[in-house]
Amino acid sequence: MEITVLYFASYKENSGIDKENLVLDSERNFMLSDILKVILTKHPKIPTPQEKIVAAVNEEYQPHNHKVYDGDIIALIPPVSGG
Amino acid sequence: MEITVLYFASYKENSGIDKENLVLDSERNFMLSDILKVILTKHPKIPTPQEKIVAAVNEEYQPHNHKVYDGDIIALIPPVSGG
Amino acid sequence: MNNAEHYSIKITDGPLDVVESTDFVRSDSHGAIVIFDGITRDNTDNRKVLFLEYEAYLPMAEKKLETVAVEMCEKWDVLVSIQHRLGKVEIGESSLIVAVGSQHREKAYQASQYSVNRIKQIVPIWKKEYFVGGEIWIGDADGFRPLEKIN
Amino acid sequence: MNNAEHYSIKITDGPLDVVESTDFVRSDSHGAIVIFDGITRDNTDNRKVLFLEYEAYLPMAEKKLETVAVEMCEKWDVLVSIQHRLGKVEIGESSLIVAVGSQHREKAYQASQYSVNRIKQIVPIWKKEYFVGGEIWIGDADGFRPLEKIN
Repeated sequence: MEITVLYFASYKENSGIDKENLVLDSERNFMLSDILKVILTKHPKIPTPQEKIVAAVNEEYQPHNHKVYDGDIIALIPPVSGG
Repeated sequence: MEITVLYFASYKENSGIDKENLVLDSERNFMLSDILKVILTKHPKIPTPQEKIVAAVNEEYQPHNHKVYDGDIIALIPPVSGG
Repeated sequence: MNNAEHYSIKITDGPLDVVESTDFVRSDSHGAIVIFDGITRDNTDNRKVLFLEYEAYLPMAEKKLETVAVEMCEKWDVLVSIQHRLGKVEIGESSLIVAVGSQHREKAYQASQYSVNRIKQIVPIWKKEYFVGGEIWIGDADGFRPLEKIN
Repeated sequence: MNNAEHYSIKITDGPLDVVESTDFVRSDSHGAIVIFDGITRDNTDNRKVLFLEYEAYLPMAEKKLETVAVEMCEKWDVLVSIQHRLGKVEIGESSLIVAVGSQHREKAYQASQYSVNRIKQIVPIWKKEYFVGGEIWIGDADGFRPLEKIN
């Protein structure tokens, strides 16, 4: 399975990219936390501990035990500061 | 002594005038309450009991025991409703 | 603080100008402006309102609007612009505009709400409501105690 | 209530238009409009700010602004217009405008304050502050818990 990961704001600067595709073993079931582990290993400059990462799946905030499916778009959301 | 009395809004409609001069015995000392008594006797259509009348003397709200002097401008202030 | 530069007061027969008030309270060091715009609505309780008519005791009304503005400046260190309209005000038109500029938004909201409450307590302005079936002077006889301080 | 007619959302690279928002929330049955105007100020703590730069996750940011507007409509039965600016915002320029129209002013103030707090909780928009001596992404890491409901 393949998913898309989006990086914004400080995470974009930390990772040096705004978007990438990850190809994962289709036989396994993945939770969001599994994906975050892969991402943080790949981008060690992202300073947030995994348990504090906030992520959206397909434009909705989801808890880390959320199941991830082929084609999902996962966005890492740094602390927001609109307004 | 002579004072000016101003009527606004509902009091203007009750009394039928917006302004009048009152000539008072210069030998006496007058409190605001004395003036209000004269006014309410003269304009019985003003429905507010004397103790509930709010008045300003020379553009400042004053208690009923405020002393009144020659030349003072007394305004009867109905409940305000700006905004 | 020289309060005189921190507020602007206007009582006028013409339409109110929200941009004028907003511009007055702008400051490079301020992060928030809160604007209150009080408008004649087409209903009160179950009455169908046609229009309002406002009357003021000038210049006492101006002095008392100044009192409100000075209180706001002293309590919250804000910039303030207040405009109140007199005469006939049609449905959908503004009778009161208060703009407050502040470094942070909490103070601006607090000062804004204070201003409207305070204006309705001490400023000698009256409105007469013309509705389908009659007309009535608005005003809370029991609640009108302008000599009492509020905080 | 069909909420879709009760709110308007805009995220834009250009200057915000307070008159557009104010007009959207006008209604003959409403007596109050409260407008919040969030402006880039020239200081934060002790930093001298040069300008801000805003970035958003579109279209999620629009969806979450809609969430905020729908919550406001449901809680207070108000009309809502929200505009948020992206890109470079100079000192004195607006980054956020929220206009709320309501029958009575209390609801308008409450909904307005709620909106700004809620936007800062759940809408994926970020600002980078450029100040004399550096630049920094703003955001409260410990306070950022968008999955928690507030009331």
